[in-house]
Amino acid sequence: MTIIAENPIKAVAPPSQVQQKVIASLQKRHRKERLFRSLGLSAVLISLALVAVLFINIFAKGLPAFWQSAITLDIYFDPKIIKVEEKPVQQAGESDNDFRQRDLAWQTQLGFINFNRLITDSLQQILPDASKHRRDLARVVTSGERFALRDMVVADPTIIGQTRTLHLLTDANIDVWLKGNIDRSLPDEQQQLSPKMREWVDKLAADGVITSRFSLALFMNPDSRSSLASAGLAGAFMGSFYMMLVVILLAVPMGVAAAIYLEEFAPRNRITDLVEVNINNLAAVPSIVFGLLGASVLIGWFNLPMSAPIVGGLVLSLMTLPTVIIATRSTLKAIPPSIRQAALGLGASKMQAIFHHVLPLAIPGILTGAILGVAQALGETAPLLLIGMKSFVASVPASPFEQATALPVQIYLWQGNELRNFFEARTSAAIIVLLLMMLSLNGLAIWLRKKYEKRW
Amino acid sequence: MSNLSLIVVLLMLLAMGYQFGTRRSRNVATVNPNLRMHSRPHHYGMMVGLWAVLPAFMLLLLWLWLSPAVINAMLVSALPADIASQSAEQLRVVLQRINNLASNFGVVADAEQWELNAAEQLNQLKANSAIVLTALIAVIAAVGMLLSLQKITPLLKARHQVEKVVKALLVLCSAVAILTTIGIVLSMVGETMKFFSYISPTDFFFGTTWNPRFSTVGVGEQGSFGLVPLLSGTMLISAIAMLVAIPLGLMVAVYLAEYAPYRLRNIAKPVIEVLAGIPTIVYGFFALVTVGPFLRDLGNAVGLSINATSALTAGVVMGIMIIPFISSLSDDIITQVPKSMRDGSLGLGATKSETVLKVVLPAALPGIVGAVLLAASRAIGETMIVVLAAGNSPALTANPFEAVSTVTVTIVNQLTGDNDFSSPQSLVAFALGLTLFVITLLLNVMALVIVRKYREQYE
Amino acid sequence: QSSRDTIQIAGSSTVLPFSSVVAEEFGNNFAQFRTPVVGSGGSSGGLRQFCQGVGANTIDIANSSRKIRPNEVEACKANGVKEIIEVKIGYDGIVFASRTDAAVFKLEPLHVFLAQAAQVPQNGAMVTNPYTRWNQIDKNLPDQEILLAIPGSNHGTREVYEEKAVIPGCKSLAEVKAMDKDAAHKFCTAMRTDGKVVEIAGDYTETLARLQAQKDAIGVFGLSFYEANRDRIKVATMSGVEPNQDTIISGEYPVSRPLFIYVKGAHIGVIPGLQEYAQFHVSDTMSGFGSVLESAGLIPLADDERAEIQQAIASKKSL
Amino acid sequence: MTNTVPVKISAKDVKVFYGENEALHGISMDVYQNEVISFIGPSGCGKSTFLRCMNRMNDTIEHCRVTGSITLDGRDIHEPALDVVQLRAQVGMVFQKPNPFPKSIYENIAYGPRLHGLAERKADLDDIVESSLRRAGLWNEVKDRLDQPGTGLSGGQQQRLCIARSIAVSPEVILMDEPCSALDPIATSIIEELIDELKQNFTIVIVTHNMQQAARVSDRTAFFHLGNLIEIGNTNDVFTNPQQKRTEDYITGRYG
Amino acid sequence: MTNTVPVKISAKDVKVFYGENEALHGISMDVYQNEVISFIGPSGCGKSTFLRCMNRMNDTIEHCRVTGSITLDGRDIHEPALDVVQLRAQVGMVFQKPNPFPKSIYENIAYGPRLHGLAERKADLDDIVESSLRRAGLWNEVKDRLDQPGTGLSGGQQQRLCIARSIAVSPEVILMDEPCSALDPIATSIIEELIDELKQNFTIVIVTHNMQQAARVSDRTAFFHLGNLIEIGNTNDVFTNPQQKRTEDYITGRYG
Ligand SMILES: Nc1ncnc2c1ncn2[C@@H]1O[C@H](COP(=O)(O)OP(=O)(O)OP(=O)(O)O)[C@@H](O)[C@H]1O
Ligand SMILES: Nc1ncnc2c1ncn2[C@@H]1O[C@H](COP(=O)(O)OP(=O)(O)OP(=O)(O)O)[C@@H](O)[C@H]1O
Ligand SMILES: [Mg+2]
Ligand SMILES: [Mg+2]
Repeated sequence: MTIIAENPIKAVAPPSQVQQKVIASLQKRHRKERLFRSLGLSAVLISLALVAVLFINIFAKGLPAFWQSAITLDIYFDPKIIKVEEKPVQQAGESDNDFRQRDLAWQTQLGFINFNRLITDSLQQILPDASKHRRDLARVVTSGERFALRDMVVADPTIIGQTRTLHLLTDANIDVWLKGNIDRSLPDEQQQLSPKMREWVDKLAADGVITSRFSLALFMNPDSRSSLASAGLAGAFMGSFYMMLVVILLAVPMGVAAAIYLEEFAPRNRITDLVEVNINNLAAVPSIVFGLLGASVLIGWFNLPMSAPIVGGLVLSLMTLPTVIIATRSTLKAIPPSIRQAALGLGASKMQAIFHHVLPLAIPGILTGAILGVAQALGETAPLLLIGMKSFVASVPASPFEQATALPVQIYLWQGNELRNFFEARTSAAIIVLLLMMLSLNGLAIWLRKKYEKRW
Repeated sequence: MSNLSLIVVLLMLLAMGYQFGTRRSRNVATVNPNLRMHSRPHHYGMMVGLWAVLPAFMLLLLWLWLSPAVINAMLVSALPADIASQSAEQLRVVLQRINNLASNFGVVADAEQWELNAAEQLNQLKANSAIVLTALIAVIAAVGMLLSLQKITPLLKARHQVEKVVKALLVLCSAVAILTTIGIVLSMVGETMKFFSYISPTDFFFGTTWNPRFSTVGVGEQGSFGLVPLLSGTMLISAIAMLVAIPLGLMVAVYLAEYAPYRLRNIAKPVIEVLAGIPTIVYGFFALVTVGPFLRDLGNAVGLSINATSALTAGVVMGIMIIPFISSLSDDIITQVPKSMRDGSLGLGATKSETVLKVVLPAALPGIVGAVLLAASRAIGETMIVVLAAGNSPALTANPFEAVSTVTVTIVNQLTGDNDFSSPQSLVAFALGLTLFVITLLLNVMALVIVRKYREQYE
Repeated sequence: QSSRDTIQIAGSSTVLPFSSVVAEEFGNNFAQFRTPVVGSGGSSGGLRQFCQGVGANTIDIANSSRKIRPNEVEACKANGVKEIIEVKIGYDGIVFASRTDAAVFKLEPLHVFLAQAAQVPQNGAMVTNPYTRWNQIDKNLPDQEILLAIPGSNHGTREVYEEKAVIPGCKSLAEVKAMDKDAAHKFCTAMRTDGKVVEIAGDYTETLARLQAQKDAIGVFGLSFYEANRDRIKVATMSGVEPNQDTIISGEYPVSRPLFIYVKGAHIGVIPGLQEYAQFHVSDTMSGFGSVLESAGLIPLADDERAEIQQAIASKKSL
Repeated sequence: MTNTVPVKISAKDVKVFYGENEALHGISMDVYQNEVISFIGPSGCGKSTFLRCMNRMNDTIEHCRVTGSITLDGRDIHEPALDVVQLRAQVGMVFQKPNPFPKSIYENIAYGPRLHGLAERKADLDDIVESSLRRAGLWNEVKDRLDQPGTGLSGGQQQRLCIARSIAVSPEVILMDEPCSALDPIATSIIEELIDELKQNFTIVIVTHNMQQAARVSDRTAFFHLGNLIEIGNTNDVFTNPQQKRTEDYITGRYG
Repeated sequence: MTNTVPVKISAKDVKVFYGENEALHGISMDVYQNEVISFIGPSGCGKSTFLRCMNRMNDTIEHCRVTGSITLDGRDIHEPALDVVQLRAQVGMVFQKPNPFPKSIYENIAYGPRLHGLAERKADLDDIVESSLRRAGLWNEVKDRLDQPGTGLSGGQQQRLCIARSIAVSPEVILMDEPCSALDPIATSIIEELIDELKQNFTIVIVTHNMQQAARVSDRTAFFHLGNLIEIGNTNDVFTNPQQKRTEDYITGRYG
């Protein structure tokens, strides 16, 4: 056979002619190019604008909630009101249990004391006409603060008989009134505060007794339902934190491992097709179904505790898994095979080639998957419903095994609270906290991604 | 010793084995200077560590799995004869009671003496079991470690063993996804069957009205459980969401990967990713309070009657939410396409957009399809936005300006409402879940087939 | 596995706020017990979990905005949950309300029915609901578009809405009186599907948001929700009665329902504080007149009824 | 080749920086119309870099900066008004590493003509594809597998595919970076014939390590060394009578 | 080179299929210990394919199927018990297209030795890196930029980097697929010297299109054509006195 003796070759058009055609086509193509480019830019700008709109929306609503009205009062820990025995101390030879019993008994005793009296007494000092409006008087300070006073006594009984200047949170409705979240011109029957109360509050605010202070309670307290003004995010935050810990430690490595197996090792056959379809499908399973799974398998079979972040974390991990797997597989697919071959040719095993060369290149994509997955997990409420984490929990969990709720649940509960004027802002504040948490979780991933992202 | 501390001990054993293994392999290497070791010292270390831990761990799992049954059997054999000879069902109750007693949980006051004895015995057995287990684990770990240390020779393929374990681990992780599926199906199948005992499958699958009354209103009347309107709503909203998200997301990805200056990309990408992290309830309210009325007014302005809460509203907002799923993943994949591909096209006098559209995107297609499928899945599975923004009105309509409802929303509603939990109103949630599962499965199979076909031209 | 020292509650989201308050106060008042965890998930979800069995991984109390159904009790028993202590904690009033800047509504059950029905009788024949504005139904009603935001069919409130407003309204029609029972029922509960009636699956905030988005909408709310949002919404009277605590307790205002908690008897004595919590829930300070729960919006039981219930808890009287 | 021939490309003091690194230290040279000029020089001396300057492919490398001026037909190719797309259509390029698109062989060739609208009908396109492949000496090997991926070809086949791809759009200038490096002698001679033929209408710049090849195909030769243009002249002169010691050393294989 | 020299690699009736396509039609040959054997043949005739069979790199190509037997030191390389990783450590490869890792130059070279534990300490590793680069004639060019990416090198530099990378792990057999295709004569001669030096201890298979090179460096030469091994013999014999017409045609540039 011959290679040289080709059939006659058709001459191509001379370059000038071709260039003419090129130039002729160029205008249109450049227009397309500009169009494409501006489409791209506008897509980016639109997306950024959407983020901005949502952010402004949330921040404008939420930021005020970080400041809350507090009243500055001199509280006299009146021994006439606080009538208790000495705080018990553990006697020599007394068993821990016995001591605990005595201590509890003492605390129970304290529980019967009307600490509100301390507050109303103090208020009476500054409000001359107070005695005629006792009912209103008891409502100036939010009801939870009496437990704060009690806890002060529990912590240090010597405080009895002394006077302390304290900043106590006012009732939620007072905060609403002072912030102007309720129309001041509304008639009495549409107001939450009585006319007397409004008068007091305005006066106290003018005197600087009630001031708007940055609200630590929002960060330090768990949720509260009976004392709305002292409701905080601490419990939900820790719950979410533990869950994300589980998700990051579990879903990300497991997802990456599964993706590596499926993309690099698994033989290409019906079964892997099935697995692939199945994983894609898992991503479409409504999140609440994962909750069903968690309730029946994790709690029902494995006897894991209810309402615990560990279970929530596991459920969310399962939910996030497909995201991580799909993201990782997609990036693995895009890595040029020559890199694998180079490593294999040097005598690296497949495993080594992947872990030494392919995976580092895939890290940006993996991290993107992790960012998306974790963000989704962080904002999810539905599956938590069925494992008892969509709950009112008035304590801060100390471990992933203790009852807790989560930030999105807290948001959900707050946004459903009937005291809209107060909780609208709080809900947004909680969202801000959630977003900040997400951003800081993602921050690390984004930093890592930037580090590994190079165009070779 | 609790299981957790056992696992910590195992981890420590692993570290120990690793140390011994590496050291021993170095020794072996110096003893046989002319023989090249098959694997690296850390492979030997890992191997020894794994030999120390894995068999022990298997035993632990086996023990945890089998010991309850064994203990129960021993317990039963020690029960008074008349009780031990009861039916299995009754026996289960008895054992439950004893278990509760033993763990100080359950009916306390009126326990009989034999029950208390049995509870005592149970605690004893459990304690013994823990001791035996710990001892066994110690022995097995030690044996495993010693034997594997012994086996280290230059010819020993330690790396193979380690890699096999790693591979097994990888397989295991993939299996989790399968197990999850099985779990999901199993946790829904039973209740679905119960549902179909109330409502005939034909009424469910082909019914065109969705109106499940509240469970007790009018006894004898179940309401209608037609799936079709929900399904059409799901499809409608997902389609709108994809119509919003695919062009936007892809254009963002392309722009960021190909056009944007480095700085802009570094900022814009993570910022856009925030869209995926905003809780969906926020989107829901955003849709309800802002987007819906806006669209309605827009519709009024151009003479269209658009419901404030409509498939359109929900779809658009959901589309916004899933933008990052497409944009960020695609951006990563596009960035991975080798530069020489772009050079080849640019060198031929292609504009950048032509290069992107005709060379880069096709090369990145398999990955991008993955991203799009993920986004679509997210759209189908989303609830909160639809609850608030779509009007929650399960009407059979193809008009995107009207209110609709979706399968997922209905699942949540029916599952968490105030219905009788054994009524079809509540059980339908399971049937819906399973149906959605099967439908998305079919869609995914279709997607796979299509992608395969398209991809075969390439590669 | 088996030690749990926190009471686990789940169920109705209507009861959730009340239970939360009680739980919190319980935790604060009893130093020796931990604050119970109150989950939501709807009456159905709560009872489902409640009836899953006995043990640490099952809940202790189910909140419910309706009475437990006989077949639920059966399901419970089948799973070994044999002692179910029913505790009625009070009532929940349900009101119709509109935005404060909308017109004043004086509703009758018939109005509600005619506004939501799929078919209405006109000139002796049944026709597809033609009404689009309230004043077409009744000249005394405002000239305003009909837009009803009612609870979704998964809500207990929906049942009350239908039984106490729609059906009485419907049955007052002569045409309906002529029908047999089943047909009448079917006719009465058939709802129009032209978008004039929106089913709200979420909570009252969502209804409120819908009112904010659509000025003409009339929503169905809980009384307590209305009380806390008087600056934004105003109530419609029903048959001339204004809904408030007094009219509801006296029964003048018809649209209300009882709320329950169900306590798992088998867990009493096992979960610390369970019985105490139940008793605390119905104590004077918590749910009597002038109590914490009353100020949180619960409509209290009569004192003697409450005493009976307290007695039932003490004796662990089971269903 | 005399100086009366119009100058096609003219470079003045072209410097290229990769980040901090100066890879070219001020190159000035003219490329005449319809000539074949070859660049020779040791590996890493900057041949490819300079070649890439001529159709601004260096733009695509981050951290790469070009100074000095290059004109094409008297027009500065860096001037903002210049259309770089047109430039690249005018000045085609065959890269050093064959980089076929992950598309079918047919699509690889048809890509350029389609872009520029060079074929009205499918038949025209088929013609262009066939003739380009024929001229690159690849037609016989691939005519039965036009629909198979271009990436599944052997190294030398890929190289010829890339040559065919670039001539399919008939650029005025073709920059070829070692176009025959992976080719056997026969294929090489086909390409060399092609170059000879192309010369009628086109201007060709070719980088090669093969002195014989440079001698065979080119009218003029430029010798680069360590980022400098050491010598440029008629091929004959450069090979038989180099002016610079370094050129001579390189050509004779002794190397300075 | 006589037959008393032990056989290092022996191929028997090796066929390779890419999907349906049979690319090699049953190749049988022996490669002796410590010899340099070169494969020549027109582009697309299957040289690379056969080369890749010898260290089973074809395994990594989907749809690629190899039949027949190949033994290394008498052991079938396809037998299941054989460790393909060890095989590839034993039989190194320089690919036709340079494919440096997207890592620094140093890491590119150090990867192999690290993998196989050839250096205990950093200093040892530095030594290996330096000597490998020196032997590939790249040291002078890159010694100041060892920490820069290997992908930022010129074509020829990348090629030498890949050569340096593969000799850094001292394989017993080195398969080189056109190792000098992008190299200038001087660099080429450095590599040829390297091959000569390596020959003392190793066996080398080299694919080349450069007859002179084949003649210079190899003890034996194999001529491939269209997937067949046409002729194999002492280089001298093949070039001066080919047995087959096709060989002769190819060598003399007449072909076919
Ligand atoms: N991955 C592949 N898929 C399909 N066919 C292939 C593949 N690789 C090579 N071929 C075909 O197999 C035949 C032999 O290819 P091979 O790469 O071995 O040629 P070669 O002799 O190395 O040529 P060159 O000198 O051009 O590199 C060619 O026809 C080629 O098109
Ligand atoms: N992308 C890059 N980044 C950094 N340095 C580069 C890059 N490309 C080339 N260089 C350096 O610039 C110098 C010139 O490279 P160039 O590719 O022009 O050489 P060349 O003459 O084409 O060599 P060869 O014959 O090996 O292809 C070399 O020292 C090379 O290392
Ligand atoms: Mg070059
Ligand atoms: Mg080849």
